[in-house]
Amino acid sequence: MSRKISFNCPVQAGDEDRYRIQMGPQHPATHGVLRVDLDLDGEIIRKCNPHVGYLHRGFEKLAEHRTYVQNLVLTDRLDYMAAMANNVGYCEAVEKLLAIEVPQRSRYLRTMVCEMARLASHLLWLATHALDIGAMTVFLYCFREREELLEIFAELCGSRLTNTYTRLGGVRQDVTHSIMMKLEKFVDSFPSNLEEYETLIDTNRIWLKRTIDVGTVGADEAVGLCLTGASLRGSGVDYDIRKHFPYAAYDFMDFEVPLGETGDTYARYRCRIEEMLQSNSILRQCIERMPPGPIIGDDAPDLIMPNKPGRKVEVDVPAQQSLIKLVEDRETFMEGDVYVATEVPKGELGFYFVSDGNGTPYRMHIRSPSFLHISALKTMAKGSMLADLIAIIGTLDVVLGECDR
Amino acid sequence: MQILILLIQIAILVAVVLLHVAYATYFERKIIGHMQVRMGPMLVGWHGLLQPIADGIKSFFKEDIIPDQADKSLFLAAPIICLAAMMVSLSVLPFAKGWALADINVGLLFIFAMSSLASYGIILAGWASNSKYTLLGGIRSMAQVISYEIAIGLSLVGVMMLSGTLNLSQIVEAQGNSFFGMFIISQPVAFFVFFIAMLAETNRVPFDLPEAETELVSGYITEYSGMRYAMFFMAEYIGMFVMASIGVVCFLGGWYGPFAVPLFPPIWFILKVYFIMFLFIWIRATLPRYRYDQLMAIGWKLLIPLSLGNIFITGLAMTLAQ
Amino acid sequence: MGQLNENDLVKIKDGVSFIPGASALVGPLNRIINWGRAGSIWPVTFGLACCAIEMMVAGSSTNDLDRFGIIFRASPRQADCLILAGTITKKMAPVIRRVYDQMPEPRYVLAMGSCACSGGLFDTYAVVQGGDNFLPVDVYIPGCPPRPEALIEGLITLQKKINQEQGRWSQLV
Amino acid sequence: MESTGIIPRLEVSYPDDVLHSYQYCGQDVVLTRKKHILDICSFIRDQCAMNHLMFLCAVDNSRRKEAIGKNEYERFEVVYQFYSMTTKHSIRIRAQVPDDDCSIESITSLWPGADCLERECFDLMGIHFSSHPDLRRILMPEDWKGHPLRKEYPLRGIGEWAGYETLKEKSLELRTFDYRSSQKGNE
Repeated sequence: MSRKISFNCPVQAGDEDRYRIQMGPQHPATHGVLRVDLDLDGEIIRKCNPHVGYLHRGFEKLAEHRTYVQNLVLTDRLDYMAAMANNVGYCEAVEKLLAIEVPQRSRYLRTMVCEMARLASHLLWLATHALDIGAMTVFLYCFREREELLEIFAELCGSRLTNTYTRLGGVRQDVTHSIMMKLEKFVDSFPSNLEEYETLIDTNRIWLKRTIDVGTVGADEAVGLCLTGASLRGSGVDYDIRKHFPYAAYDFMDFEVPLGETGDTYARYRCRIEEMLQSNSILRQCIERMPPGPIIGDDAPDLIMPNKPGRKVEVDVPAQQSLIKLVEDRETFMEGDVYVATEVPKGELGFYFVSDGNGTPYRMHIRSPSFLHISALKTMAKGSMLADLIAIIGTLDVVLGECDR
Repeated sequence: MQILILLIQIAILVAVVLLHVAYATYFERKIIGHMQVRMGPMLVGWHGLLQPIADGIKSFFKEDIIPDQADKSLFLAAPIICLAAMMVSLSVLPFAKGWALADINVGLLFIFAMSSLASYGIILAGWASNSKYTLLGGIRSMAQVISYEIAIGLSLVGVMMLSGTLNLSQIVEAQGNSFFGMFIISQPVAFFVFFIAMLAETNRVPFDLPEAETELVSGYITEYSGMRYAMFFMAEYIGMFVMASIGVVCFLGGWYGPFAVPLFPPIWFILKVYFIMFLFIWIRATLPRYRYDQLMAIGWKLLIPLSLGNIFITGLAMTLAQ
Repeated sequence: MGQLNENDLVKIKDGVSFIPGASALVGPLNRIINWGRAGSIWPVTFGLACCAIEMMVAGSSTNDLDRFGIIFRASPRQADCLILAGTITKKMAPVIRRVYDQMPEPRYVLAMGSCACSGGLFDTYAVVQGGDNFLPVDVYIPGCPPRPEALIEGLITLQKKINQEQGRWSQLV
Repeated sequence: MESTGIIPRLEVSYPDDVLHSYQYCGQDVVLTRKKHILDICSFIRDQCAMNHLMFLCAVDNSRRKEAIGKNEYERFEVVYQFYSMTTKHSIRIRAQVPDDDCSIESITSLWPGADCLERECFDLMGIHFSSHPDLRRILMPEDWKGHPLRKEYPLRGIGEWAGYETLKEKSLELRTFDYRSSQKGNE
């Protein structure tokens, strides 16, 4: 049976000699459902137009119809490679809005899971980046390491990817001795494993040829493009939210922010590798300095919902949907707006809340790093070759769940 | 009668080579699996031994899609050209003394001709599919084959000079007679050039640009399904086999080994071929992929000057030796 | 598409049936083909959201889908099976359908995770409430996201389904 | 994020535009009119060394309790958050955009990265950014009707997107295409 194929790329006037190619949404190298429309001249990209939105699930709208506690599960599905970091980011923002105090132990626990999530995410990034460039064995080695972390997650909160570990005012569950033992074992063995990947990749001439001087972006340009995270630090800009707006227990941690110089794909790759080592050292500090105490604060909002003294349930039926709004009588629960950013593996993840005193956010805006990174692709890919585009997408470390929300 | 025997010989050769192709994929998956700390096929047959047969059966009974906008006749012809060209080049390979279907005097040239013809199949496939990815894959393949055919040819000139013939059996005999036993010892540079160009010629990692999965989906075979895809697959593996065989014949002493094997003389030949195949797979598991312009740069700026220099030095040495 | 029902066939003797009007015998050959198909399911490399990460983990060393003869193919033309790994949005649905349409018969669809099964927790304007709205789904795998083991179980279920098929032939041109 | 002294400077430089300023949770916020937003942004970038645009989003004020009945609030507002990597100060600008003239100047000339964010505001909230180079929908399909983040837009959407309708029709067509009907089609 013959079937019709069409490419949906109409030829416009003046474009007849351009070779138009549509990469994605189903393409092995677009990390999910990114679509990139390319104008090629031979193999050189003349124009690159990324299209996103193929995973737009309406997070921000959905959040307006749910309570602050209910919204926590949504954040897992943002950057599903590092769900823990998103949980922490969300909780930090809501706690600032509701002025909830977090006990010291749970701050340390949050730092710990954040860094574990960073390692898991960076390992996955290294795996897919290497696979995109063609080194398929690194892909599987990285997954081996990542699996250890995921199993620790599973033991900690019962889930591998979508953890929902944090709670407003603390975390859900304390660590057990066996988790700490496993983590310690991981922390001890990780640097030598990382070295193994580096020997596979970093000493490889082909890898260096494929990454050095590819997708170069200068410091000022990177700031203008609103790049954050390792993609920005690869260009030598010292901006890390863990240092600039310390949250959780990063105040008490001793770590460095690795910076690149050249701003090319290789510099970003080096930055992330160094970051993994720093994360490892933060994890070690967490294990050593973990303070005793409660894991959830006294003034944390209670999860047992209706009919508790001091709470009232208000049924509000707007025009087209019926939704029970749980209104909490908290003094600290005011009208206002707040923006809190955290450093997730991809970059700066910020939550902007507008509250009008209800139990649900009036407006929740998620500032996702991947969204801005993809928009930077347009500038970065121009003039490079088709194979470089793959390397650039890989090095920007985008995840479409976070980008499209 | 002679024709009948020849036909039987051809049938046996084709059957053996097809079986080899099937199991080469199995070995590749197994070896790469073990290099990547996993097992490879395990559950279809004992240790996955029936895996290639299951793949074959499945492919044979898949639907055969021909895109609407494709050039139908060329689309159908491309895999056949590819496979036929590769299969024909098998006929001149000497597996052991006297074990060649056609012991012709221009065997080496014949193989070059046929492997270039196979790349026609690839280009036609890329063009006839009328899809952008396949066209890019076809163009890449064309450029790659043209540049590396030169390097591979020049690298073998040294061998031709030393053996004084283009007949593959006689090249092996020349190595058997020579002092060092194998041309790899007297022609190491040529072997180096040949090996790299061989990887490029068979579209293997790190030169698998025509079918770079993360760039061009599947390159020139993106639009092929079912049996036609399997034919390209077979052609690729036969191509690997042929190239490895040339390497063995020209550099590694062909069927000669440390001692003669009485009942089944090609054993050394096959072992050597499989050693080169193992190198192919090892490289695939280790190296990333080159970029298109870098590939061209290696071909023109490194391999061709090297092999020209090699010819010069070989000629000089031969003149001095006389 | 070419799926036959049991009662469409005329049974000649035990294990051998006859398709009326198609001059084809369905017998032990059927079993061999089913064995071949079940033994080499090639899914298309196509991840939608979170579940795709678990799908990748299933293909990696710890679980190793290659043991079952399952390798991921980038081009839908060479694939047998579409794993809907993740949330299906309305913008994405036509694309998924097109990928499915490009796959050659026989083809199978696995809905992996609660989003692909039923829309999951995203009951919003942008999300399709389950992949079976526009695709014939063969196997549903619950979980958010399902563990890699669950995906493997789903694939084994698919193999069982394939082994029960009768005369699912590909259509000639 | 302590007080920075930028707000007084803004009030001096743009007395007509700054409506109101306050501090909440230690974050500085300024409400402005939309008219000179590009000048305000370039003032903030160049004079106050705020080089990093943290985020840009739009808010629909129509059901906001604090906004109802106050005439300095318009129907929409576009929120900008700026941060200075050198002085570590940040400021938030809330530019009010009325319902009847739903447009504001684009700041893509100052921050190229704002391109996507403004397209997102246009897509989800329907705010038109004048002088934006390429203002199209970004997250929703091109022919989507309505702006989902507006308060009157229901969670499950109005009607059905045309593309999805066609897809469903096509699937229904194919569902009838079984073994027998395909046999007929071949004859």
